[in-house]
Amino acid sequence: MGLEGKSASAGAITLPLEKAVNWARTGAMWPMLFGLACCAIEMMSAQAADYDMSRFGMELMRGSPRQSDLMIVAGRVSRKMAPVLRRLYDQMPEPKWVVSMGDCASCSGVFNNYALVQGVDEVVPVDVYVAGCPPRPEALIHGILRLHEKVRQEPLTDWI
Amino acid sequence: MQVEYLPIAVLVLVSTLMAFAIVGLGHLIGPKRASARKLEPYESGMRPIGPGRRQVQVHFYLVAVLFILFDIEIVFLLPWAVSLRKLGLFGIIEMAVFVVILLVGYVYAWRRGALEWD
Amino acid sequence: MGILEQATELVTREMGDDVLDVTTFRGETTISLKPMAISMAVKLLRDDPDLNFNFLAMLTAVDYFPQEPRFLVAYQLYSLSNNVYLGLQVPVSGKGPELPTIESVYPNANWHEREVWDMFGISFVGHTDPRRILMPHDWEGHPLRKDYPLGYEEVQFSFNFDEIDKRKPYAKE
Amino acid sequence: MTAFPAEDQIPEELRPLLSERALTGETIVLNMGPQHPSTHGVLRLILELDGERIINCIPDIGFLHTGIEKNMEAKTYEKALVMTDRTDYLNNLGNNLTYCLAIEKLVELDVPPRAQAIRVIMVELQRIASHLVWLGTHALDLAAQSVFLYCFREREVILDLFELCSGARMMTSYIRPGGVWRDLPEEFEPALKAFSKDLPRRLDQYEAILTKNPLWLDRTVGISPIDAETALAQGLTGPLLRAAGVPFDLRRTQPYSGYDQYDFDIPTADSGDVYDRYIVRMQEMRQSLRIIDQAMEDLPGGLFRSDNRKFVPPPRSELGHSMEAVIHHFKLWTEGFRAPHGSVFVATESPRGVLGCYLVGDGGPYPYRVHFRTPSFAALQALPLLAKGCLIADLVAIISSLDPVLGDTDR
Repeated sequence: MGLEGKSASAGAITLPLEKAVNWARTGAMWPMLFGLACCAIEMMSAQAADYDMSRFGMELMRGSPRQSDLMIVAGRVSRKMAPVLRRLYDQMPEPKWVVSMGDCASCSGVFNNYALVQGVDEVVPVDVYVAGCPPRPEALIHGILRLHEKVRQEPLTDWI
Repeated sequence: MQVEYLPIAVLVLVSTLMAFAIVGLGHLIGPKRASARKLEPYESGMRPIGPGRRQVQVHFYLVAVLFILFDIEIVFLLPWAVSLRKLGLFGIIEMAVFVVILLVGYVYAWRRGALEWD
Repeated sequence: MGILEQATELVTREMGDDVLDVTTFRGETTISLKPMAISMAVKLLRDDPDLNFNFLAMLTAVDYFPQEPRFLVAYQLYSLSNNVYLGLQVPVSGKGPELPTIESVYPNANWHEREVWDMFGISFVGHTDPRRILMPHDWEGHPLRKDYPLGYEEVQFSFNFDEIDKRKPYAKE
Repeated sequence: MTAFPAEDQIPEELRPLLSERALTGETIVLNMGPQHPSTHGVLRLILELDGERIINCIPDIGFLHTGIEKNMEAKTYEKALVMTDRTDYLNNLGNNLTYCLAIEKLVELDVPPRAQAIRVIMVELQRIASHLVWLGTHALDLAAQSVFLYCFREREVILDLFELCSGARMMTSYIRPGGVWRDLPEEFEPALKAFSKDLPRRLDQYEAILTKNPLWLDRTVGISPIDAETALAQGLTGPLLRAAGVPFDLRRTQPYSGYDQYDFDIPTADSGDVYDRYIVRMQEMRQSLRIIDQAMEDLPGGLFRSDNRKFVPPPRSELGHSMEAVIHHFKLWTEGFRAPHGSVFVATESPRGVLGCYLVGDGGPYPYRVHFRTPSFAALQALPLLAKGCLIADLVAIISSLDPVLGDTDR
């Protein structure tokens, strides 16, 4: 019956360390204040009272990359902004994830021209793409919940 | 009388243990992937201009000292406020004297323009 | 409209042969001038007491690529007291496009001229800060020229997804 | 003096702009860069600081340059409309209106009165929504956290109204050449009446919180005052110019889209500092509400979009039984209508100032050149003048009082 069974009957719930750590990480994933364009306004609406992203642990939009775990690329990334985006991503502490919010971040959407990076995955590795131009606040929150599911399945190996 | 202090001792012990545990565990178990770009000083996303350590205006020091001064004053107010009923009139007069002394210092700093910025 | 006639009459009288022609289209009067005459004309229009064109509404350029005077720098002046717009146009040749700056007359022309330099490559003589404004400072080429490619990237559909995916520079960790 | 390590030297092109004290290291040169809580988007300011005092402030824009004007040259007139939503993403309908007015002036297409009234309602709603975002972030920057949540609660009501008639919250593209995309649904009128009855009470709440709040007054009164001449010379327009005392509002001086039928007054102030800009914008929201009420009362009947089939595609219902409709439909949606040779300049009053659209047609279906004269571009250009000599904390108040939208600046 394995260890869990015996200790469960003794009233103690055992949990693999991996699940516990991953669950703890999805608890308070602070996004970095990284609003670029129109999606930033929708991100603000998602943060405000009506849609309230703080219900899922996204309480604070941290200003500096040092204190944030999640980078929501909200808006179009221009060629001039790409090195800045990469430097900010590098300066974030280790368990970090990237949500590419909106069509402009995911594949530069309507603007297929010289000025934009065609999709932010050329600059930073992206975990979740949220479609929409701009995506509704519910869509952003849905994207973040999918990210939480993905974080829960992350293997322990590449962590230590 | 010592029994009174046992809860405080336990509180201090547990809090220091907790603090060291949290920081220590994070330091021991947490992954450390320091890269040159990560350790570069953060300057809102751009390459920092000039070195990090630099001569800073003396006025920052002055404001900091003033803050510490009046912060300590508040720290003394706390235990006084808690045991005010026992101290009675004596306590009020004593604290009044203490506050007035600091008030003189405050007015002096104010008149000399330490609070104005330049 | 007395003001517009007055303005055009003043400019033609003062500038003489520098005025190429005066056109009205959809109720808008536009005076086209020789490149070197622009700063003088603009000073005239602003300092004249009863014309008083004290607001530079717009300054931009248009690239008529195959035609010879390739660029056309367009200005829109607005007079607050008379509530009237006046357009100025300056054809500029394609080789070594150059124009005197009007920053001394209208301070807000500074950035507009920097943008025209950045986007079209038309340099403004006497500009205080001739840097690029919108593009990264080490960018070659001037994007809004007609011979500058749009930078179109082929759209990934299902049939051509794989070979485009190989060429796409994804960011590793 | 501390020696500068080689690679961290001040970049070459900035040296002439800074004072020589910066080169000797006496004053600090600092990036208030693209990613900063109080720059309202990706604006980078290179600050030269003497302690907290700002000696020099050099704005560096272009971090959101999307090449919209180049992209619009590759699309037909109607399809390029989608791009205008995204330049000033707080004033989507205002951009649509400016671009459509320019097209209508170029091809001489007249707009039925009902469409003009609907356009006025939508643009004024957009102005209130844009001012609410400004007020929310302006108060948030000056530490009034709750006002941010209140303002976005009101804005959600307006976004629901937009969604009601155009299907999208922000990027509506509801105003099309010749009129509007669809007629107003029946639920729109009661919803708008409820909103316009409820908003004044909310605005009084905000004013109760802020207008006489000593903290607010200390942070905003007397910060970066600007007089009318220098404001005009710097190209400042809209609330920034009206705060300096010049009642210049294009809806009054050059009425477009039927604005002359409604009476509303132009709020102005005198000293042009951050507090006066706040007062002017708060009054403007009330005036916009007055316009909406008047426009909603006598909303004329009739067509919501011009029926000149040369430029306006026919509704789907007509396709069933008329051959010309099918031909017009096919021609307009594949190739688009052609505009004559010539250039046109149309300016409207956006929440930030004069928004001009310079449209050049070359006889073909694609716009030959589109240029937007945007108010945020001029506002940020005046920032060094406004910010010289004040503290960093004041700079935060000045930036948010200019209400810059970087999509508007960089296009």
